[in-house]
Amino acid sequence: MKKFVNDPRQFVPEMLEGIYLASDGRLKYEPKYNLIYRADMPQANKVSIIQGSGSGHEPAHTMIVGKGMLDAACPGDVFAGPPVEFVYETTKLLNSPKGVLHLVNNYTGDRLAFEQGREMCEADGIKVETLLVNDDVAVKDSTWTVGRRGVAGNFFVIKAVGAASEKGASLEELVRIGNDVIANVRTLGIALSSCTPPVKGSPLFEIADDEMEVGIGIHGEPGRQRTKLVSATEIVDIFLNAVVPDLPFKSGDEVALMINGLGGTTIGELYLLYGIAHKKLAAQGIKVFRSYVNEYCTSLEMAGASLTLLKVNEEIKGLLNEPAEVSIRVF
Amino acid sequence: MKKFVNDPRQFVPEMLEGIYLASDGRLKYEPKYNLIYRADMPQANKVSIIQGSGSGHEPAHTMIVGKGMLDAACPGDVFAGPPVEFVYETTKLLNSPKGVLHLVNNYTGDRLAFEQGREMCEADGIKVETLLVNDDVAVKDSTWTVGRRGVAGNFFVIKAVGAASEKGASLEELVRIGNDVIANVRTLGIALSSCTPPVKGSPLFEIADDEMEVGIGIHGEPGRQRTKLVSATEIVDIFLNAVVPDLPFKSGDEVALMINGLGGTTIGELYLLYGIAHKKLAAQGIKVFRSYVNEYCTSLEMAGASLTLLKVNEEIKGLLNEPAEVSIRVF
Amino acid sequence: MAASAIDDVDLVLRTMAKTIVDNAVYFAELDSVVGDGDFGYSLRNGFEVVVSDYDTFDRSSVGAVLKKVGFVLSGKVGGVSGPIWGTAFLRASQAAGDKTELTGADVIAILRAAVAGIMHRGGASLGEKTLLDALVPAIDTLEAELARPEAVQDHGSAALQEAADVAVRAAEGTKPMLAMRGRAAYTGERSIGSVDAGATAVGVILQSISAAWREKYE
Amino acid sequence: MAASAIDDVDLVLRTMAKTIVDNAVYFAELDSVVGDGDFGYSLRNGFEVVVSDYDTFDRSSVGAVLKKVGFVLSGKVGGVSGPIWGTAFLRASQAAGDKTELTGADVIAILRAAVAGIMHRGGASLGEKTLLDALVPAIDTLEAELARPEAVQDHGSAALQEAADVAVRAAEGTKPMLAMRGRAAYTGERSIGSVDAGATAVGVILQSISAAWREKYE
Ligand SMILES: Nc1ncnc2c1ncn2[C@@H]1O[C@H](COP(=O)(O)OP(=O)(O)O)[C@@H](O)[C@H]1O
Ligand SMILES: Nc1ncnc2c1ncn2[C@@H]1O[C@H](COP(=O)(O)OP(=O)(O)O)[C@@H](O)[C@H]1O
Ligand SMILES: [Mg+2]
Ligand SMILES: [Mg+2]
Ligand SMILES: [Mg+2]
Ligand SMILES: [Mg+2]
Repeated sequence: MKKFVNDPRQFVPEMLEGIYLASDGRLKYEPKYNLIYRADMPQANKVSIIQGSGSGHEPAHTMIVGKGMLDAACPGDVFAGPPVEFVYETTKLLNSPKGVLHLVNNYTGDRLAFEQGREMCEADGIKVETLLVNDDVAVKDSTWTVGRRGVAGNFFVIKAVGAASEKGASLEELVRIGNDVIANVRTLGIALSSCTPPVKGSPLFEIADDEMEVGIGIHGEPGRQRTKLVSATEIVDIFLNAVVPDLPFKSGDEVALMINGLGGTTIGELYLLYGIAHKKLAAQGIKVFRSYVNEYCTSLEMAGASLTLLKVNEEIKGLLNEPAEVSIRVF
Repeated sequence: MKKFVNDPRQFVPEMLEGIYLASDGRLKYEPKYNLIYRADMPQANKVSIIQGSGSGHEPAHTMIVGKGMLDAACPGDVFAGPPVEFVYETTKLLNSPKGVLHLVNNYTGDRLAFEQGREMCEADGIKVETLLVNDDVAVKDSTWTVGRRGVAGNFFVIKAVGAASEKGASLEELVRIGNDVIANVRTLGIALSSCTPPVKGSPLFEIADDEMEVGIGIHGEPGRQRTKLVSATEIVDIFLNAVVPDLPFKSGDEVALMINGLGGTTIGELYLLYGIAHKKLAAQGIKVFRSYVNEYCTSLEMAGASLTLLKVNEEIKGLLNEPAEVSIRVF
Repeated sequence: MAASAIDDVDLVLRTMAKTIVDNAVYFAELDSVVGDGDFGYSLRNGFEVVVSDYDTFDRSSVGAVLKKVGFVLSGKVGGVSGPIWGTAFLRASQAAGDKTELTGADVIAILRAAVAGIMHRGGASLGEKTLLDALVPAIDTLEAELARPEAVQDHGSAALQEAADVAVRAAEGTKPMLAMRGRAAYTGERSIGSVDAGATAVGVILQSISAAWREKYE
Repeated sequence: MAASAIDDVDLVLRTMAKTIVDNAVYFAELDSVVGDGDFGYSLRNGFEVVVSDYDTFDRSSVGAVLKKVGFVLSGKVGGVSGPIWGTAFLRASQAAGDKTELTGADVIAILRAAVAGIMHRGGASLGEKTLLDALVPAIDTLEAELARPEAVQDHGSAALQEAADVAVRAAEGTKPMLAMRGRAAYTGERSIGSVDAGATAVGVILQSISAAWREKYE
């Protein structure tokens, strides 16, 4: 395992401590619950927005805690949703009279922890609402009872509700806005390599030198199919042929286009994919309103990328353009 | 080679086109010279700041063209400085009455192209100054006539002169500021894996599963030594023991601390290293003024990291805190 | 199985906890075939606390100690396993109440309550390739075997062994099933052909408990 | 080597360009031992344009065509090689001027000008493990051999072959040297033991040119 790590079981806490120390007082850290939260939260006049989910998807979601984004994150171990207690204690700590919003990616582990945590909080009289993110088109709703997975589209949900809550939106408004984003966002991921959770110490799966996994899950779950690695242009076709008809996105639509790196792929390749996708969408009459090319939701050091389209309306455009303050610095 | 790529020889142009298309009109692209530049430059009342260098280090430096950072970038192929003509044509196109600043990382190829390009520009009556970045402590000045390499510290030079030039600084002031940053910035890199230039199609070097390369160059050049992979804490000791005594950084100093990913390492690991380094510096009385944990200067998909310290004074602190606008989006 | 006291519960819980800690890597390997490879590690996060702190737990009643275990799991175990196993122990605790002695029928009632909790929390039914597919047939067997007169003489040793064997066979029987729950569900058809990690773990745990039980009572 | 016309220059330049394009991968491999593995690819970017567009170049004089090649290299070749080879051709062009016929002495003067350009631009001296360590001894040999009367008869074929052989041996001789220039310099002691990529390329190119020359004149 080629990682910068001490005791692998301390990987998550040591990472969180780094996020805390790098924040220069803007964030607080509660090691008991893997909890990173805004030093200026909770506030009486702002809904608190919380996400749990597993670790290993950084910068999602511990590194996007900040003004205009998440108010708190209480991740579990690498690729494991948080224990119920983390959800309960985090929600209590961040409780606001305006309520608490749970952003949950649609995985059974995450859902169960947040459901049980919410029950416990409601018994304490805390007002909680939940948004379930499920943008991954690789998984067909009908086939499995567990529904679609939440992947990189989660970012847009956070950005929209984070911006709206900064402007004073009520819990009910946030639920409406969040569900509007969820209804209009679709993602497909493709992996070129596997990844190694620190505690496991070896790759999650094997993949040959000339293969790729289409529809990969962000925890290394197998996707739609294993095929031969093809050219970047053909890969963009695979992305668009899966994502565009799913909503469907149509000529005349305006979209946010995200090319998200899964961890091990260079940002140069991501921009290369972006350029091809941008042109192909334009040829279909779909206009990119705003571009997102970076790592937003990774699977550790997995080589690969996902493409996300979000159909935007005036309200969502306004929210995406709002400022935010997160840990990660580009400059 | 597990990359998103079409014809490997078109990797750089296709990436640059992606950057251009993602910029929504903020950038222009001149394919003849691999040139990405600000759509609002040149300006009569602002020095133009240009960097060349090789590709493969993204986001450096094509993706940090923007207000408050670089005004133009004309990279060569992956790991090769630009042809002389790129430098000449870029400088002519960006020519401003206030002059043009060439930011050159200290590699023979880059230096020669910029020296010859500058000679050609000066013959045309263009006012040009040059800053040579050479922050890599792995290379000892005395041993080789070529001097130290420029690595991740380059970012701080760009940020400082970019911010100052936005505020109207003259070419001479920018040279002073840039040299002040260069005199106070030091870096060491450690690689855990090799990397594969698209055209080469195979890894630049071999490295065993339990080894790391201390003092790696950002083009895969060997470093100070090949050793066994050790724990994150021991690695931070190696970083600090090389970097701190070099300036030297002393108790009472304020610094910018950068943990830069070389491409294939997760940002979680980078924050883990950050936390350890932050605490060890504090124990030595060295205070972090501002943290930088991300990919700033990569070697394609190489797993590894570098640590950069910049000793800051009030002027540099002010410049680092200035806003900027670059292609890459965190939100 | 005759009436059992708290120290039988101690034996079962300690053995279970130690078995899970010892097999964490194995369980995680099983989960990485079609799941995400964290199952054993997640459970270990909770059960290693059970191992290390067991002596400090309130053991004034069976319900008390089961509740404590349930709390530890809810506090430490992530993924599907935290809520599933945590709920199982909390429901078991409610069924046990303040009893300090358990009849065979009590044991079955407690286990059935745990199963109901798992089904309530996770929404899974039999045949969906989860730990239920090993646990439920094992409980059925235990109930039937405990009803036989011999069970009184050997303190239920044979019944328990039979239940453990059924669990192992039932876990093996999850191979042809299509995963409908947890992360494995996303693999669809590809989940067919490998055993479910949770079901296999149930078999391993029951075998350990049975061995410890026989050592004590045979 | 008797007086040569433009078509001899054409032969040399075309052969050189084709050899570089054909050996790009090999040269890059050599550069990846202690350098950064781009040497052959960088040169190819320029010389493939020389191959494809040669017919369109202004060949009214030796100086004109050398200048055009120098411009192509400055426009297309990055890394150390662009400025080094570009400057070499531009200086050679100045030395050749508007000549359309070259004596052996002219050829040597042109090559010496190229070497001076390389040294001026890159600051390297002999013994620093660069292409100079193959190029300079090869030119020395060519000069000495062309001075022999036999050189007139065979149009310098033997002299050129001898120079090419010296280049190959000299390239081999860079093995024990410590790299002082280019990216290889950063490797310090580790650069000892492998040949310099640029010097080896000079040997390969001269061998190709010599073979083409002999085919024409023997
Ligand atoms: N909904 C469910 N109900 C009951 N058991 C389940 C359910 N989902 C998964 N399981 C069991 O949990 C095991 C996986 O646990 P774990 O790896 O912790 O979950 P995750 O899917 O979050 O990674 C599976 O092998 C299965 O036996
Ligand atoms: N300063 C110099 N002067 C002359 N030749 C040099 C110099 N530096 C390097 N070289 C030659 O150039 C070759 C490397 O070229 P190239 O790979 O294009 O350069 P880079 O070091 O920029 O990657 C070396 O093998 C050497 O022969
Ligand atoms: Mg999991
Ligand atoms: Mg190079
Ligand atoms: Mg799992
Ligand atoms: Mg090179």
